[in-house]
Amino acid sequence: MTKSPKQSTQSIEENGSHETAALAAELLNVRPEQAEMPFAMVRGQAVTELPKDLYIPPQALEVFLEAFEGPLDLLLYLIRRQNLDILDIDVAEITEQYMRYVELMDAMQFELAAEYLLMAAMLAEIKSRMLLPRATENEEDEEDPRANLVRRLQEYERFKKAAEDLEALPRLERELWQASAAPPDIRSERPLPEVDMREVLLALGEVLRRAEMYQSHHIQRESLSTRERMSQVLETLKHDGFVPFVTLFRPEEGRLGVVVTFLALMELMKESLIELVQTEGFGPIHIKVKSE
Amino acid sequence: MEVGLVQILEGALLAAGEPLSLQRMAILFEEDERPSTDELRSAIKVVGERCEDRGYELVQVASGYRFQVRQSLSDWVARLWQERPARYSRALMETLSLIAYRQPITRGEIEEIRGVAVSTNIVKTLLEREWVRVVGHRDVPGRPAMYATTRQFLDYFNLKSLDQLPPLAEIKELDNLSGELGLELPPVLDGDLANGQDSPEAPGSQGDAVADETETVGDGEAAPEAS
Amino acid sequence: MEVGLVQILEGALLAAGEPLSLQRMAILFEEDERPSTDELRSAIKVVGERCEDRGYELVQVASGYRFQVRQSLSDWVARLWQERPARYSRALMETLSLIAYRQPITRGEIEEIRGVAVSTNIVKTLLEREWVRVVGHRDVPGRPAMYATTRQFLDYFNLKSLDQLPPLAEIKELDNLSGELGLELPPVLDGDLANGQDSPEAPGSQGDAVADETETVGDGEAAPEAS
Repeated sequence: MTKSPKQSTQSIEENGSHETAALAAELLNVRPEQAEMPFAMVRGQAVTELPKDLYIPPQALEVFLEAFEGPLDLLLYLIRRQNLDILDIDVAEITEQYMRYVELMDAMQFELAAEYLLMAAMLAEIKSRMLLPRATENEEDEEDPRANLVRRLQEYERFKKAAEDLEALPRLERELWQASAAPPDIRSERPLPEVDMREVLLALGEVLRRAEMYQSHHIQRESLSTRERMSQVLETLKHDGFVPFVTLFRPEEGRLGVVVTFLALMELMKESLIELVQTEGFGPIHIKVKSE
Repeated sequence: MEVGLVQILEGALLAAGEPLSLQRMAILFEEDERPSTDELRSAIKVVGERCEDRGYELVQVASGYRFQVRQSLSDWVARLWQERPARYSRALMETLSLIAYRQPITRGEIEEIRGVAVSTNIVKTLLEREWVRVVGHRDVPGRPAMYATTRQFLDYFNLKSLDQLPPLAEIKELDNLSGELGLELPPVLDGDLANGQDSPEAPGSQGDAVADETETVGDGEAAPEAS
Repeated sequence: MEVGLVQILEGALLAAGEPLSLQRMAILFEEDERPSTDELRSAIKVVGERCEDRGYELVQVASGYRFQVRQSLSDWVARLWQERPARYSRALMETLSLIAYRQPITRGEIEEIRGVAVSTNIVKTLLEREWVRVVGHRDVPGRPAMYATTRQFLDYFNLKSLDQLPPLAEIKELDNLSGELGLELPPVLDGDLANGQDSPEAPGSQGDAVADETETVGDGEAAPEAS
């Protein structure tokens, strides 16, 4: 119990009526683990002023509150307890009972959810409207003051029932289990991403735009074949160290090929990536990667 | 062992540890050896029939087919674990059933029907279990999230579709005032999902009916693909 | 179904998801119905024999018995978990395109043009994919590696030589078309996209071709179940 105020102790039997004892037992049944509680712990005067037939030990009351899902649930309980048809509620009677519960809870200083008070107000209003004589002329238009409440109660009750039905369905990890077995050994190979050249080009467009390099004649004019050839030359040099100049040219590529290779070599020299080496006049020219 | 379609499906269903749809079964095969949907269906039927007299059965749930330990064995099988299965509070189950029957529904709408606030924890638990998800936002002030149930929810409760939920109880009208009361339900309430089975609740036998609802494959007709 | 020892063990083994020892099998039963170890052993033997011609078998491992999907099915079963190919980041694509158009180029030079650092991972990925390689080192402090594209790069993109790549001028056009491609571009480009769609010079035929190709990339694989 969370609260431990001053208390006097009374047993249920001493103080309670039959109904109270029955109710308490019922409540205790809701939460069997509370059943060992021998005495009711009653707090101060407020309790002694409560109507006898509603006396509930506070612990039980707390259990009681937890046992209800809200004012609608409590109302349904009160109605069912009297075997009343939901369509035929005596609002005055139910209101009175409900109010007594609310007062009781209030007196116990339980934190009462605002919804309970709201419902109390609503009940009081319905009760007062029921007491008013109905203007016979207007009867067609006038709604039964209980109609809205009854609808809400029914609506709540059907979902309360639905929840019970759902709870009763067999479900995984309770009555049912997914069957599984160990998988065989699997060599997992993750497929490599697919790329479309357009994506590459779009990416390039984006970089260039960002770098504001569209104006650069340097890039625009440069032939890709020259760039490609530059890479090829570097690749060759990387493996072979000194390479005879002439071996870089392939006659089968024709004039254009020769020009491209030559331009590539010029560009590489300009970028100080290669060196041309000629040990004697008119001797063979060799090429090597600069200082490597 | 012969490696046939039936064996492959048996192996895959057990290895997967979750329901497999026909589509997912199909992509177990290279294109040139991929069975047709009809071939898959008839193989699945054989897989189901081969469970006769076994401790498990093939069932179809929302996201596909799965092998499942027979419910009649649950007394023994449950003893595999020390812990009792998770229990869910009434508040959670009520919230869940409101989402199931009234989806898409906002928290405010749930609170209106239940008459109490829905705790954030409940919503969090339901989302974490992947029983519900946010499917959009209601176009009203605050743009509250609308919740709906997921296929995992159906799988968990052994259902093929929302149609298989137990039917909702009827709303009775205030007898002596019927007709003139304006008892018609607000628009949100119109499309009850269980509407198709809007009949009054089946008395008594309902429990049995529910147990029958998950189709055991091989026993009956080839059920339509759920997807 | 008959509920016998064999069925109970089948169910328990499939539900457990881990190997079960004989002791653990024994405690599935109330004391007064608990089978002896010998009884368990012979039931287990039957359970194993019943796997003949099934997609799974009963195996004994250190900690007990378990069902296991047959190794001969691994080709099919593996496809259950075949990962969707990842997608390369925009940064990687930019890096790749700069290497293609500006080779040989160092990482520093790429960074200079892109205006942001190039992560080591990007370079590593490109090297591993064998789309780029190091063709030398620039003779500046730190001697940074120079990257160039490879033959595999050309092969993958179905090019005979880099010459077949469009000149930079056309890449600008591509940008304008990208709104129709469904390729996502950073928000900065929004204004340009609108322009591109308005502009009459966007060649329609090219746009269509591009759109088709893009679709293949996006929708390439039969998407497995979302789960």
